[in-house]
Amino acid sequence: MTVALSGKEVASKIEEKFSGSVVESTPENLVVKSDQLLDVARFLKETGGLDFDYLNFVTAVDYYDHFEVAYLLSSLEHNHSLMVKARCYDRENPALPSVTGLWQGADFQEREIYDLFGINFEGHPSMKRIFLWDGFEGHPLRKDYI
Amino acid sequence: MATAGLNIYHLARLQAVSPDWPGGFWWHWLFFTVVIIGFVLTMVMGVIYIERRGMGRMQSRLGPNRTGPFGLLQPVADAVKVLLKENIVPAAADKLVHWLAPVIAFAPALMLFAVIPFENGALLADLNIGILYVIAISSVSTVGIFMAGWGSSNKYSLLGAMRNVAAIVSYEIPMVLAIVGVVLIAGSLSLNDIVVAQNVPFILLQPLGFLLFFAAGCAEINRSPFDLMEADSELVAGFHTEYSGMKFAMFYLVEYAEAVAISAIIATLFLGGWKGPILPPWLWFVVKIILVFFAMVWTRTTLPRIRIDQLMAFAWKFLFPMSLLNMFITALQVLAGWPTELVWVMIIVNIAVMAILVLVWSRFFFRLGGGRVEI
Amino acid sequence: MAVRTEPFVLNMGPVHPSTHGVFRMRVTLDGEVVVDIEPVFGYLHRGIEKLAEQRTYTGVIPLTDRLDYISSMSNNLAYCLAAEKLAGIKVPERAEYIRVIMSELQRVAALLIAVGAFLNDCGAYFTPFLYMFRERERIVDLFEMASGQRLTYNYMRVGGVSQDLPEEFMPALRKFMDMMPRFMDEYDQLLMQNEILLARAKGVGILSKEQAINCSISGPVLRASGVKWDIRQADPYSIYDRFDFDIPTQTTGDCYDRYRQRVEETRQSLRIIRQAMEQLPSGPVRAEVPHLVRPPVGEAYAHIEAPKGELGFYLVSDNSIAPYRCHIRPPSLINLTALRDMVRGWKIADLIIIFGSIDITVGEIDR
Amino acid sequence: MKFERYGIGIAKGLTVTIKHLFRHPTVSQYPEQRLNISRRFRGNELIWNQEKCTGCGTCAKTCPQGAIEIITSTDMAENKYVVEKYEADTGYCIQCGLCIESCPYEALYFSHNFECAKYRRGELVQGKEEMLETPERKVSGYFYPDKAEKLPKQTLLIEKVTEKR
Amino acid sequence: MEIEPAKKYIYSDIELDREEGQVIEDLKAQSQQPIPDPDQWLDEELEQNILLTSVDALINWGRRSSLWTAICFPACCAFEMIAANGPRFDLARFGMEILRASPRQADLMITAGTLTWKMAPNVRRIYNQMAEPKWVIAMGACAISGGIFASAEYAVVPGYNRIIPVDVYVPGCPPRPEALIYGIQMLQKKIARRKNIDVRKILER
Repeated sequence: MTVALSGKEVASKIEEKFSGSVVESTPENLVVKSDQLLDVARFLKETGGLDFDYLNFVTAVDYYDHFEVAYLLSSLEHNHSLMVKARCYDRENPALPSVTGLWQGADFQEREIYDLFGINFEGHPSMKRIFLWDGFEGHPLRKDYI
Repeated sequence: MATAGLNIYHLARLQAVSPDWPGGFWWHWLFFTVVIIGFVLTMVMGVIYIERRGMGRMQSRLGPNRTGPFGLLQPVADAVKVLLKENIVPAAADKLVHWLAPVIAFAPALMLFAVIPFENGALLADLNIGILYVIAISSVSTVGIFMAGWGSSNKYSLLGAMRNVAAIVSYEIPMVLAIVGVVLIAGSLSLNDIVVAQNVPFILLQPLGFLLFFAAGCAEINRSPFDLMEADSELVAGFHTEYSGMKFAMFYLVEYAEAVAISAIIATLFLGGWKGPILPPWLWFVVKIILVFFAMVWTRTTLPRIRIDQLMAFAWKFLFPMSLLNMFITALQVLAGWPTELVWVMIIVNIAVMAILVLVWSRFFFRLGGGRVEI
Repeated sequence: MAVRTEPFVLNMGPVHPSTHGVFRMRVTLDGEVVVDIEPVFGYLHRGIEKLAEQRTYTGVIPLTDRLDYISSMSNNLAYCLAAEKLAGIKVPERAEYIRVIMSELQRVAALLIAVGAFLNDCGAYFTPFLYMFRERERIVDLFEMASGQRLTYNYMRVGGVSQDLPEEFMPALRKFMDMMPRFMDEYDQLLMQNEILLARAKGVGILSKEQAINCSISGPVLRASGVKWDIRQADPYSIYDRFDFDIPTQTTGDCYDRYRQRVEETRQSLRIIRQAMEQLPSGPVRAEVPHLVRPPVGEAYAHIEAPKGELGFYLVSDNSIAPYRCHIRPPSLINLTALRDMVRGWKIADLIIIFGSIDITVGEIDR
Repeated sequence: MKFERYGIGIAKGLTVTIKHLFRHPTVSQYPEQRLNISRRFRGNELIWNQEKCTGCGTCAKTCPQGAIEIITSTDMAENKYVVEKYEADTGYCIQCGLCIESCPYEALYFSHNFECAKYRRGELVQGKEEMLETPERKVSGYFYPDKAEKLPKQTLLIEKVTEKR
Repeated sequence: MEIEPAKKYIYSDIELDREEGQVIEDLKAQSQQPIPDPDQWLDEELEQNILLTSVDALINWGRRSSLWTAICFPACCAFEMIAANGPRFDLARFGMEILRASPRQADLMITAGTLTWKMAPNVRRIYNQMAEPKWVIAMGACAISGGIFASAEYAVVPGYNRIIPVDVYVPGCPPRPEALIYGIQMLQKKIARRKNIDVRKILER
């Protein structure tokens, strides 16, 4: 059975290294400051005992005032998982660092989020629309689309 | 046109069918031209039907059975439909080449039948270099196919045509060398003489030669597993992607006419041509053609397709040395004096030689695959 | 002599016989050698995630049918698990068993299609595909008997399944289970050891273990690369912890291994079905669920081992009758991440079979 | 020495295909030989029971598509709804069956018919009269086990013996 | 063969993407109204039956008994289409098992699946590439009206008849293989009544 790690425990570990990077932590997930996302992600992937080597999925949720991008990380070795979230409050030009350098599996999913939500992932090798065509106006999965 | 002169010389010299044949050379020529065209067209329709029904049954389906009795008129319906379809020439195509290609591809397929005997002496031209003629003519249709690929200005067509040219150039050589064994035993290049010489079908005396020729022949006419030029899971429809209507019908016809031609040649060279008991000779010939064609359908239904570089490697690293060895061994046998009374011993010896050669060669020298790109 | 060559771009798809639907690749070729590919998606983007936000929780189930349309039952299951997790619904025992039987039958059917399509891509002119399709047809008969449709079953509901199995279902299933291993043996005989297939598929398109994990590959493709990771055992959902089955793995991670992997997984699925058939209890098949489900505010992620890999539904609820957000983790899309690294340097014919061995469904990629 | 790589694999495959040549094909020749389809088959038309229907409109509300259009008026004298217009667009319906499951008065069924192809798009819209049960338009047993029992048993491919000719 | 680093070959396609996007937008703007069904022949039925010549009968027989299908299988219905081709229902009985991968050689387009706006120009192109005479069968709810996805207006075309004229509509989601065969037989009936040689015109001359 995959153990869902408590966000609070992992948050304390992260706080030791990068203080102030965790915005909020609940037993289910932890929310990370968007500018330190990449550092935390690298920490989570490379720290012994955590070893989050597998990125299950990346997705975004539109909460009108902010976008919440959720990363579900797993470790195939220890069989545990953790949901990490990052928020971005800018609605015009939302941006987050890309994690493709750490988990290549995020490649298409980040493009998908860019296409459907308009969140720009900085550092992604080819950030362009994936499902809809070039020249399409708007981002359909935003709650205010149509 | 040296060959043409040769043709006429031989035609004039030889008496066809029987000594009391009415009329002279021109009657003979006209009669057989008509016969060949009729024969090829009927056979093509027949083999299309056989392929579709046989393949259907092998795939646990039925195949066409609604059009006419038992679906026998299916090829006719196809022909009626295809011939009346709109003829599209792509705007970017090289018009002249695009027009000429089907004709150039189609002519050699008919010409091949000029030297194939339907009965003892019943053939358009009993050339004394019949086999060479077959080999030479059969590769001409490549030109047509390459023209089609080039003239369509379509990348898939071009890739298909390039593959076809590469395949034909490589497979001519093992094909010729595989025949040499037959020629050595029969002592003649004329197809009629070869048939006459076959007291025992040469498939038994030349099992390795038969396998090599069958493989090379399949590759030459692009039947599976060597159907790379129109590999529909890779290249859409290969060289005739851009063809429609009557011109496509020509290519469709060429595909099957060549298959019939190669089947006829295999039947002539290895299966004893028109020879056989009870039935009339021409019927035996047809039956044998259909048998060989059925083997082609059978392999097409079963086998996956090989890759282009493996196709080349197979020709140069397997078929070519094997056919050289086959030629060498046969030459030794002939040189040592062919023991006509011990035919059955020779058959067993030759089959053993084939098994050993294939095993040893594929064990120690060449094996396909292993995750590498040949070349 | 060095021949100077120039790469050219071949546009493969969206309508191409072996792109399994409307997938498109811009392939840069040097002669016949693939130097680069760029997959282009979106030719079947139907906005399922958007539509799910406008439907009730029950109304989303027909949408999930059309995600990966050759394994509709698995999609139904994944969605229902997520919705039940979100709403805290307990599913009756019999329904759980029926779900397991259905999703494993569906796995057999989908893997058969995957194998058949792969062999078809290798160039075996439709024969293995049609044989596999005939076997799938036998399974589809069973599904049709239970649900009334042949492809989009819409059989599972939040809190169980829509109707109980008809009485003639179990005898038919038993007969199928008796016959299936024989067919499987025959198909192994057909092409498993075929020299041409070995030459084509062995050692082609190798995906290393590390890269498979890094690219978030899941399902048979991951296991063919030697990673023993199956959600049915790693994170048992439904009642999978009650069954005894193995997780086959391969070593190399080439096309042939992926093919073998699928065949072996089919056999394991049959094993699970046999156990579930014996243990099937009687009782209700649907929990008491209100007509319009209103889960509390929150989020839930449920994932299952679908035939193609990890299929997950991430549902966010705002206590209304429709999901606030419904994200689908599509195994087909994510499994394609490694495609570019796998095909570079191979021939165009290999591109086809490597792509075929990943086994995608465009409905799931584009959603 | 293993002979697996020397033609044995090809020979095995060839035997499988030649065996199939002599087996009975699994085809059912549709227009003449009809399969008995599933008793629960969700046909391409809806069948509506005018007597049972109260005009509550649950079907139209449940339909994830909005393919059912129902207009009712109130009959004050008898204190019930009168269905004025009841239309289903079969070209839009996806046969999910949610309307049938949700009908509280058991007034809506699937038909057991699938031969509904039309030459015109407009003909696909089912009016009120075309939704009534007739001998040609049989009721499917989807969600109604008592109706299912009246239908013939489903033909299964698994019953069809393919081994012998 | 050695492959040089990836960067060297990356194909610059931003312009191509824009161009394709423009094509899609143009088509979307053009096709807001459905193309009317090509069904005049239904009304002229009687007249045509009298004037059908034997040549016409032969041509129509050929055409209707060898309908080769073009490959255009975007989505779910493709599987019922393959099932119809497969060992249980076997469209090959009608001489239809040849799936021409090249649209140039096909007569019939069975539109099995949802059409999206991104796909629409390609389908239009395939239809244009098919040689005359050609027919279209709209298979399934998505092909007829957009079906379950019709409300995702931003991406889905509500029915193929926005893009190409449709001859026969086969409802269902997806239709059973038998239903598809029924639709094909309806199309065959339609072809059988087609007039290829206009006798009246010849007589007038």
